[in-house]
Amino acid sequence: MSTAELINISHQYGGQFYIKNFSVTFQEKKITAIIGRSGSGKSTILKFVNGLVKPTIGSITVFGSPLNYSTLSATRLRMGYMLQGTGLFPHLTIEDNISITNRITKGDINAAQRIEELLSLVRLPTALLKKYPYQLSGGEQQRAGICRALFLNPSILLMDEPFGALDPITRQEIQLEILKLQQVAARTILLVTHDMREAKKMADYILVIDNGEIQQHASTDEVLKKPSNKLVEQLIESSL
Amino acid sequence: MSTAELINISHQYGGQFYIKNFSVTFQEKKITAIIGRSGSGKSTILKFVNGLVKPTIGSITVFGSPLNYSTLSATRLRMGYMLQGTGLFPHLTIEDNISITNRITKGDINAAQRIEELLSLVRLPTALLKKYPYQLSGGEQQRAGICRALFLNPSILLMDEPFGALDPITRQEIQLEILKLQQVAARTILLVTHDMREAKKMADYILVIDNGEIQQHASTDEVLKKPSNKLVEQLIESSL
Amino acid sequence: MKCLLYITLFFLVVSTGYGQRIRVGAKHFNEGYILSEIISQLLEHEGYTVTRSYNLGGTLVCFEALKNNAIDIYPEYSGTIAAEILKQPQLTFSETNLFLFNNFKLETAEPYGFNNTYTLVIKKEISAALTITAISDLRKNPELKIGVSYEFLKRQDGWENLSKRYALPHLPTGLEHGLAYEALNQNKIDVTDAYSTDGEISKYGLIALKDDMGFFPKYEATSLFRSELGTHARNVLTKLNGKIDQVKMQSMNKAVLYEKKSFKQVANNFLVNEGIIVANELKEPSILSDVLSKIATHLLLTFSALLLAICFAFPIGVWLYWQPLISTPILYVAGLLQTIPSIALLAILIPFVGIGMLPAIITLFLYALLPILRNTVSGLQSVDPLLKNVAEGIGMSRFQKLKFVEFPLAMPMILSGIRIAAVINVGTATLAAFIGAGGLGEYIVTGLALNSSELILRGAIPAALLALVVEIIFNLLEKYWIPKHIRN
Amino acid sequence: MKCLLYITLFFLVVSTGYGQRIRVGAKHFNEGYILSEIISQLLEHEGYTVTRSYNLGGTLVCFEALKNNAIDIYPEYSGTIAAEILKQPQLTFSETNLFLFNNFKLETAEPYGFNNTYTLVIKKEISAALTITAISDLRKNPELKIGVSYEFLKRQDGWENLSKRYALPHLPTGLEHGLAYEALNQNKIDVTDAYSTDGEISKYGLIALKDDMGFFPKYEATSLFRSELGTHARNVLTKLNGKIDQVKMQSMNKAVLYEKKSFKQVANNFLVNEGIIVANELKEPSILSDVLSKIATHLLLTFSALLLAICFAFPIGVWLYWQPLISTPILYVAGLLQTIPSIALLAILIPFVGIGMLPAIITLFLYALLPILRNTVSGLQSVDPLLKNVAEGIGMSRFQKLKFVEFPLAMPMILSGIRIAAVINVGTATLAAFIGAGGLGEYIVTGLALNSSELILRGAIPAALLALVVEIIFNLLEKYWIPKHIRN
Ligand SMILES: Nc1ncnc2c1ncn2[C@@H]1O[C@H](COP(=O)(O)OP(=O)(O)OP(=O)(O)O)[C@@H](O)[C@H]1O
Ligand SMILES: Nc1ncnc2c1ncn2[C@@H]1O[C@H](COP(=O)(O)OP(=O)(O)OP(=O)(O)O)[C@@H](O)[C@H]1O
Ligand SMILES: [Mg+2]
Ligand SMILES: [Mg+2]
Repeated sequence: MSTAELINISHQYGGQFYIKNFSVTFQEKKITAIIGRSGSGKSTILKFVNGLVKPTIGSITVFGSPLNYSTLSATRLRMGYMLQGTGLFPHLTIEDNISITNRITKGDINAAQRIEELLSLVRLPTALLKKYPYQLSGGEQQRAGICRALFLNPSILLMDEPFGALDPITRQEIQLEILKLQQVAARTILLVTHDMREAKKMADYILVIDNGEIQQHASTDEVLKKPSNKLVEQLIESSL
Repeated sequence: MSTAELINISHQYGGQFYIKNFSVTFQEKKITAIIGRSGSGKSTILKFVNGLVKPTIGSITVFGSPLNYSTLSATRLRMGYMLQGTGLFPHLTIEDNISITNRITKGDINAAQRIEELLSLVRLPTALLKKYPYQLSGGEQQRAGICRALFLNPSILLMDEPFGALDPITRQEIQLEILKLQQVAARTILLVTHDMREAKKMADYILVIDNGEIQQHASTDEVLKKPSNKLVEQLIESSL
Repeated sequence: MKCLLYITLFFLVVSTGYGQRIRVGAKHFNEGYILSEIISQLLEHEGYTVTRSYNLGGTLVCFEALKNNAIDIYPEYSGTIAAEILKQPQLTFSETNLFLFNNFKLETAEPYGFNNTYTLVIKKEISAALTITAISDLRKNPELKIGVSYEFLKRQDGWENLSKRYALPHLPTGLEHGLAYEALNQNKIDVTDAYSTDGEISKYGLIALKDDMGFFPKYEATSLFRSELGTHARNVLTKLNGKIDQVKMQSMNKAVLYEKKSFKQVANNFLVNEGIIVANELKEPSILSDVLSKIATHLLLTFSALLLAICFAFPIGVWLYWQPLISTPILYVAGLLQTIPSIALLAILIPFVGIGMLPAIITLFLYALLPILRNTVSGLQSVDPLLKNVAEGIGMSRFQKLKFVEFPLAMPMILSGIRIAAVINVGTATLAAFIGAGGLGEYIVTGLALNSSELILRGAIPAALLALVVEIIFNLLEKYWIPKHIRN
Repeated sequence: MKCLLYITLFFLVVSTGYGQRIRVGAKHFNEGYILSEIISQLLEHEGYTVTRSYNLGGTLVCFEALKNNAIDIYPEYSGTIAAEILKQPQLTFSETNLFLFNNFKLETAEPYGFNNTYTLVIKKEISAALTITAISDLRKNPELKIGVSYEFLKRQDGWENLSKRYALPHLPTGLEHGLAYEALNQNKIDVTDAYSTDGEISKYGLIALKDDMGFFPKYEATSLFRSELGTHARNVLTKLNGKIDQVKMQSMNKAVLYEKKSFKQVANNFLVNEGIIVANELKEPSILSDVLSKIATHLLLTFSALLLAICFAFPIGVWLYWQPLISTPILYVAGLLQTIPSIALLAILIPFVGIGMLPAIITLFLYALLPILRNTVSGLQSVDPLLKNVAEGIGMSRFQKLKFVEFPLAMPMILSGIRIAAVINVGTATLAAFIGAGGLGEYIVTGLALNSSELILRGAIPAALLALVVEIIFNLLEKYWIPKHIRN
């Protein structure tokens, strides 16, 4: 069960309600692209699912049961989360950053092998492993972040603009790699992106929001063919 | 004189040479897009021009004269610089972040008015002014960063993936605004981007680098029509 | 920041200022306080501004302070000068004076008129009934019950030799000195030993027997002062010559001990009754106002030192942050300063800066340096390097980067250092009383000397409260200076 | 971390352990040390394990320590017990013993055989030539030049009364006590005053005149011990009865003062020569090894306290960071602790935990708390909130977040607090000697008492160096623990 569902969520940031009566069910084992204008609430949705932000009103279901805020860390370990901005730990080497979840879970994963797999997936040279984040370029850091989120092979994956700082070639390569992974063992992926072509290529479903309200939530094909309103149309047009 | 020129630069990061014998002259009062794969050295070039990184060998010319490392801050004030990642000061409100250069120069600019101008340019509501960076979404922070770089109306502008976290609509709007500004009073702009369409739309010239080496440096038309090698071709193809 | 420095310096200058100012010291016991207060009020009445450096500890501290020009005058006993200070007990009064003048440029006034030494006391009724007025009169009354303190039994100028000299036939009982007057009062004993100026002699209406064979050494009280003292001031002091006899001193001691009068009040009454000064409204400080004034001194001490330390540690801290290579040795030196025990440090400073607030402030200042310095350096170092880069890239100079970015972001750590220093200072400042710097430590020092836990607490509790207040002030400053999300 | 705690506790337990252990105290001067060392070595020879609590300051501290079961035995003088401790100088030796037993369950052994009081000394040649062996013999030799110390001139058991009692016709000159023996040696004077056990009597080969009229009070040395002491140990102590006469004590004092022998060595020689113990290899510590052992004690004090403080302040700091509402009051309390002057704090603890290392460690511990606590809280609070969010979002529990993210990133600040605490501790630990906790402060305290700047420096310099070493250690730790780019 790798479900994720927001039920009747309302939330306020600093006083006034920002999201009202928001409900959405993400398709299990599918990739859902979340699209919307800057400040529309995309990152906030991922934070709800991850439990980083607790909605003022409403409940959240993940892995088939309501999100229990007192046992969050166990739940989160089954849920890869790549925050917007990379958020690598500055005091840890890239290697330690990537395999940090292994240290948390004291798992029996063969870390060295797993790291190697992930590095080749995101096209990073192993020479970077002993470096610290500040010694990496923006795109390199972002890719290390992707590795960290994937390390435990989570069945729900939250990715907040994961490829934003990558050149188009690398970007395409990684997109394809993720799709390959999805064929081997499908997981529920929420992918926040500003790139419609990325959504088109990767997503099974697209959720378009604006100002904390759902504009359209449907299969990729349907959204692309029948945008429900002007905004959705504009978003698609201006980036396809 | 808003020239920027790197002459015979060689540089090493932690031991081995990363850039060797690198020379480039950026066209004055033109927009040059810098394109290249992740880790190819785009951000490093901007850091050279800004003086944040001093090359191991070689010299840099800006505003018509060699970069003097002992009077950097005066030079930098004439040079807007937007770092990769937003780098807003967490302890200052958005308003103070945007107008920080005004406090540094104790300038006689009408700060309130200038801020308003800039906000409307990047499509940010004035309600954000009293907020702190952590209260903003990723795209909002990025736009505040653009405002900060533009505040003093610099004649050289260094922008490191300035629109990476923006939705396509906002992105297009700001691109157009910048082009408008350029028509009113042209400045020398170095624009690092991964989006070929952005380069095509905005740039007069394109510099393509890979592994710290120049692949092609020519007018946008020429690069698009006659990519000098396979890599340039691939970069263009995969994102146009 | 600079402005604060000036305020501090101003306070320092004012508190050590010159002019028609005379500094009066006092020995650390009731009679010493009373006599010093008499001198002070007399001088004030004549228009002088008097700085009171009471609480100077023992004879030696007073004398050193006088010698080293830290005070101008204090009351002392002839016997003490000869025996304890000059170590030549055989000297006569005039020899003593010559010696003082030649060696230290010090002089004494004429004696006040009383002699503070051992004596034997007897109840008035018995004295009258048997006409006993001198010690030798006891010889003809062997039936009198004599009870003396253990100390008097033991001392060599005590019972054994006294009885030999006067050929007294009595066999005295030993008892606790504290119980002697009660025993006398209840007629359990008839005669006991006492200091000739004890307030109890006056309280119980006793007769001090004349030492008609001159057995007890002489301890005549007088003003001891520096020769630089102007002639006018000397003339003023002569007004006390012979004015305080045994009985008056006894009743003043009694007034302080048993009538809960303050030293100020007692001194004032004496001067007015003697017609030496005209009656004036005496602004009598209540305990509360006294505590408050001590708190003020304590705060002045603590905060001047803290401000100085901040003014010093900030720039040095910044400098160390910019020049990490020098930073290590300098921090080591600041650490070394911290290893000097505070009392030793206070003592070391006396020859250089005398007594009073200045050495205290210097000591506190030195102790406050390390925490502020270290936290300033560490705080500045731990600011996110990305933000430092951004600040530079934007065009900030070193100083602007410091002002707009590094200081604000390091502020929680710097404040933490200042708070540690402030609290350490409030505590260490209680030791400053040992060198006459005043403050709440005076209560504690006096309390330790008099073994009065009430007095100790009168100093310790406000000091503790002060520490609390300091914490609260800093909490508020923190709230004001540091945005909430930065404080966490 | 836990492991360090256990090590500390282990040290504490060992250093306060029980068994066939006897704790010997010593009064704070040469003769006291020698006598205590004789007792200690005697007991050790008989198989006891001896804990030496020397440096216990004056009579009262020793007696309090004995009364409160902090030591088992120390050498004391009969006169001192009666006059100074019991304040009943008229008591006879047996009365004193009864009183001691009834009131404090303390007992004394038989006197060692010498009387430490004032005496007059004369050169051997003169004594022989004029057959002068007692003070009264002086009467017939009025031509002898008598020079006595100022103190003896002044004292009531001094010249004036002595000359009266013995009807001595001489007119003495006063001189510095330190110069008297030299003057005697150069024949400038013939007779001077001395303590009857002065090492100089032995050194200059002088004759101590007999006090044939019993003028001077008796101060006979003996072992004062707790009644719980087992019979076997008492029997052992009787071996000293009457074994140390005036001359032997003089020569032991001389050996320490003029032959640079150590207390240990002198005590051992005595016991072996008297046949009380058989000769054995005495492990004689050189100055260096003595300094080293004091440094070790100092380090033990400082670091046990520091470790305890760390073990305490870390969890509390974390707790305060998690519960900011409680944080304020707790930090206030830690601040209040800091306002208690260190000596007062040490004194306050004696009734509760006795003397020795424990109260010292507790005091140091309390002082170390605030800097560590405050810097821990501030450091944790100032970790970038984004990284805290990331850590949570990844799935770290509170503790894991602490361990993997917050602690490492706050480490520069926490270390800064620990360093401040460590240096403060090295300094404050010098005060610990006042309550017999040992360490480098012993030199300083002894040096202050004997007015020997050499001794003071022997304590102060290693203490300062220790502060340096602590700094260096922490620099290395920092280099090891914190990646360079995080340190800046
Ligand atoms: N401080 C540093 N220490 C060591 N290596 C560094 C440092 N900064 C950059 N590098 C290396 O230099 C190379 C170029 O970095 P740069 O940031 O210029 O790349 P970029 O072209 O901007 O890449 P991106 O598109 O990912 O931002 C990268 O491989 C990076 O690992
Ligand atoms: N901690 C906060 N306090 C107050 N307002 C906040 C906070 N976090 C987010 N917001 C506001 O909530 C809105 C939604 O933020 P969110 O980060 O979800 O946007 P987004 O869709 O991810 O935008 P972007 O594409 O720019 O990242 C924004 O307008 C932002 O200003
Ligand atoms: Mg976002
Ligand atoms: Mg870059």
